[in-house]
Amino acid sequence: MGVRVYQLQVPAVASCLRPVRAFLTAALEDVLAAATPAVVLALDEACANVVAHRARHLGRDDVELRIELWPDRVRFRLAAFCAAADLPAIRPRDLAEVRAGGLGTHFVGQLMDRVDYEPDPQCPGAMALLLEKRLPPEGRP
Amino acid sequence: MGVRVYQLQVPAVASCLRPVRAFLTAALEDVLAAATPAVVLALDEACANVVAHRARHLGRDDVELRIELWPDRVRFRLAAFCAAADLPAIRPRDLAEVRAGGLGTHFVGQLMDRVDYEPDPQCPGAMALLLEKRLPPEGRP
Amino acid sequence: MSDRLRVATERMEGGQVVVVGGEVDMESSPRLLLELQRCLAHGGRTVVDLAGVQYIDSAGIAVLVEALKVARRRGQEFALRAPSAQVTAVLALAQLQQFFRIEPAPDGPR
Amino acid sequence: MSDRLRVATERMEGGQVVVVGGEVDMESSPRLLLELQRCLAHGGRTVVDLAGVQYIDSAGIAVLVEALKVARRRGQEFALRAPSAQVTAVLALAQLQQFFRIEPAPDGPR
Ligand SMILES: Nc1ncnc2c1ncn2[C@@H]1O[C@H](COP(=O)(O)OP(=O)(O)O)[C@@H](O)[C@H]1O
Ligand SMILES: Nc1ncnc2c1ncn2[C@@H]1O[C@H](COP(=O)(O)OP(=O)(O)O)[C@@H](O)[C@H]1O
Repeated sequence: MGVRVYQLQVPAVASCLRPVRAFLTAALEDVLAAATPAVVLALDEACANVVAHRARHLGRDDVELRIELWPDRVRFRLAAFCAAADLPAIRPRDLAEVRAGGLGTHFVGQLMDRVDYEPDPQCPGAMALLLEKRLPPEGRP
Repeated sequence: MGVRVYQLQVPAVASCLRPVRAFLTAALEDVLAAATPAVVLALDEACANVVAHRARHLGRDDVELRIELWPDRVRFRLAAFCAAADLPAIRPRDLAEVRAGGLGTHFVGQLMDRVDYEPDPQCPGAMALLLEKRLPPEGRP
Repeated sequence: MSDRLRVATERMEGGQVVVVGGEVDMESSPRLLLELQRCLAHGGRTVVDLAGVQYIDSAGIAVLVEALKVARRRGQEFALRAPSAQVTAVLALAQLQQFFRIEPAPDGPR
Repeated sequence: MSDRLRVATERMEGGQVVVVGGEVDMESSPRLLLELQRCLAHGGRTVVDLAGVQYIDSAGIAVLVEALKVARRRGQEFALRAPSAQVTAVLALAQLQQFFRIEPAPDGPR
């Protein structure tokens, strides 16, 4: 079996998170099985970060998500996730401190098997976010 | 308010219809209100026709859907919906005859306010399908 | 979380009831067709309970039409039971209600 | 069809119960925050019933943390009641369970 590719582009506004979650759940639950809610949460957090924090000077007003279904993993790529200059600021917060906010990055790191950034050739000055989740044995085709 | 654009690309296989419906329902129910199920059914039928019938020589293996949310309507565009040569064959069946099959095109025509085809510049020899639904007054922003 | 097709067949006096739930679309409808064909081959009366169907499209309707035709050919009774609002709307859109025998939900607890 | 946020506040002896259902995310969580602030301003004990929450993300958790801080500052009691499995898992992921008072569902019919 080859790689299956899905792509989603939605306006970068909070109301688009719900349709993205609905799509991801229906598209991936057959292969992700019990890991589906964790992956949907991680992607929701990553998309929410684009909506809330992405630098305006990048000139993007959409969330662009590519999903690749490989035989042993699902790979996600969020285009133009953040400005390269903002990368150092993207860190999980200190969990010892109880405060509102700063949890999203922590969730993504905990829930996914790979979190990486790479320059986005389509958007100068921007980094794409790469996420991966290995498939549980029962989800593999 | 300007136009909101959503885009979806999924492999042209039957298992992709469910995630597409889930996305459309969550993305459009605020504006389509009670008309949501009708529009979701029409789009499901149109996507199913791509999966079942699109000519292989067009060389496409995905369903590409663009959704534009205008102040008074939703516009849908299915890229490379069919070969130009197949257009004459796409007709609703005679409902007087009770037979399985041939209903999809009838549903699309009944449920949408506009059904049109236009040459698809991205795919030589192919036609894109254009569908529109006017928003009910209560859904307008 | 999932709204996939559910199909369960129960015996009743003189035939079988196929209880359908979830979504019947191009992907799932072949499974419903197989089950209906199995019931029809078994003989007797076949009732398709559609109360739990949240979504049906033309592929699902085509399966019901196909089963109806097999039943007619074999001289067997075939009926739809308690179609959900969505199923009723789609049957009406297809102008097919009059071809099916449509029964209400049975009284009392099931 | 919709899994949107539902928020309903009920009075109880000595305070209020905010019954939350559906999805609490970046879009809907500001509405929950407003309601919790309203309850806290009203005084007494505030209980947030989370049994019907199908989905919460970090924005929703942030609202609960924010409300907890307001309650502490004002010396008011604040508790979560019967969090759903998804809420429990997300609180654990945030390592925040120990900061909240978490109550079981009340006995008997509600
Ligand atoms: N796409 C982004 N672009 C720029 N900065 C970001 C982006 N995503 C996250 N950040 C930075 O990382 C911090 C932590 O993000 P997060 O863990 O999601 O918590 P929160 O969004 O609640 O602050 C943010 O406050 C922001 O400074
Ligand atoms: N995308 C398409 N490409 C080529 N032919 C098509 C396409 N969509 C529909 N058709 C033609 O139109 C006919 C009617 O389609 P439809 O009403 O959906 O019923 P069915 O799919 O059950 O045949 C199809 O049988 C097919 O011949």
